[in-house]
Amino acid sequence: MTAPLDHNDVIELVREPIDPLPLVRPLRAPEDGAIVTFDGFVRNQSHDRATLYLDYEAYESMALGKMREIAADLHEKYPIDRVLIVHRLGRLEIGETSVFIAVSAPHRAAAFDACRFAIDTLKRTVPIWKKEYFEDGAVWADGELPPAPLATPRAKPAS
Amino acid sequence: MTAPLDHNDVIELVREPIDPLPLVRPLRAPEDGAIVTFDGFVRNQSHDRATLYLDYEAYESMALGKMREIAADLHEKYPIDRVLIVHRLGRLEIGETSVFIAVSAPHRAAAFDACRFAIDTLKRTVPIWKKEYFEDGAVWADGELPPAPLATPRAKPAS
Amino acid sequence: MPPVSQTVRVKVLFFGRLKDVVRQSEESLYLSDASTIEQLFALYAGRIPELAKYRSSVVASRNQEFAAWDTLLRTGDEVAFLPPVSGG
Amino acid sequence: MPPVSQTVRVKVLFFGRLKDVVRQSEESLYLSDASTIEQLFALYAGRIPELAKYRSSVVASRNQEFAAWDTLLRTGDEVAFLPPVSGG
Repeated sequence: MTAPLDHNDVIELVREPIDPLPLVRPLRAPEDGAIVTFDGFVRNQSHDRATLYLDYEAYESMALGKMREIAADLHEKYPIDRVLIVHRLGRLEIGETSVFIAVSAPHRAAAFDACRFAIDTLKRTVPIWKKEYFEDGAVWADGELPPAPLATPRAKPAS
Repeated sequence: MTAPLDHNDVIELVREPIDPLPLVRPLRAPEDGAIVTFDGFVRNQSHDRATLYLDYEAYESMALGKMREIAADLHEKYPIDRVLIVHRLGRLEIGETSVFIAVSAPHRAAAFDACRFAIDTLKRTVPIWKKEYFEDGAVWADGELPPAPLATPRAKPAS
Repeated sequence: MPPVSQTVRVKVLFFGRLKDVVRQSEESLYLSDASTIEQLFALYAGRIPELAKYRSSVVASRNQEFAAWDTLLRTGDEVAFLPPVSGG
Repeated sequence: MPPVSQTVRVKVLFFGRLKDVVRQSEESLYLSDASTIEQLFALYAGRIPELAKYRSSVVASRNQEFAAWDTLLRTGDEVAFLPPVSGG
């Protein structure tokens, strides 16, 4: 089930370079006072090996659903205004943005907490994978195993 | 004593509108993977009264010194790359940025922690004041009294 | 052993390193009526023995939601096997 | 009482609501040799009684550093009286 997108949030998977400025501008409402952004981009090394480039792939329909769920969670947990989560797929060069998150809010604490919760949760639960390309080969990056239900709920025996 | 500015940090007081994009771009080094930004801007109300505009003033020499100290502290406390702190002075309209902070780092946790420490510390310790203008008058905003030494250090009596 | 009853049609997806191991990303197939996600995975592990060693580092989804291994599959389900995620 | 010995020249700054109360933002003046920041503030509070009620919500700085009220002033010092700050 996909969480509905309301609050004018923007949740996207893109294949072109991410340009943050036009994305962030619409988050700014007159009743807001703070925007916190997180820009995650490609580092030139991983575990002390020089990275050439990265390639991101996603289970796109599920990734979008999980990103929308994160946005919906943020609105439940924090007094915020709008959420923007954009993740890029495909080949990314050093320094290019892979994920950009922005949260607007009347006050800064909620904007910080929500932005951080968003990226932490995205990294644990959104089905996106990156392959790291080095001089001497490529590896799928170590990642985190998302939490999944251990067993389907069953009717309890009557007591 | 003013903390020295190294690490290519940018610490500024300005009187013109703050344009974040050209400020943030130089923070991005090949060994970095994260930039967190905080944009604080003028809300349309304060304590349920409609704000018309704000006017910021500073004890400029001391404010710059304290902002540089914050940047120096960040480098001591967190594994970060560069720090940008820009505060605007003078008259600001609703929605205009009063303070913009950005921190780049190899990893996101340090960038988040440092950015938040920067704005929290700025609000407590940097000598800047804002006057809020309403339909029916103007008031100096409530603020925080910076921590100051309680007494000058004195030589202890020989024991 | 009776033939598979072929009453449940599912779409199966593999991602990341699992896709490399299975050498395909997507397949539709028919399963016996009471198949679980666990049994579906075992079916592939029977074909591709290397897959079995990933079992403990895989989560499954059904219709774009994380799902328990004992989930019973129904016709039209989309099942995906997901290695540890590394977005961001 | 002997006249002020006028050996210590300081610059005094007021900001925010204190500037409104004192009706000036900056002044240079001469103090007796052993004056503290506390005594300097008291001098202004003697001139402008309203200022006294702000004493508990003021911090002082000397040469752009926060300073204790018992700090002895030296010639050339720049002293500022700062109400609660509200930048950001």
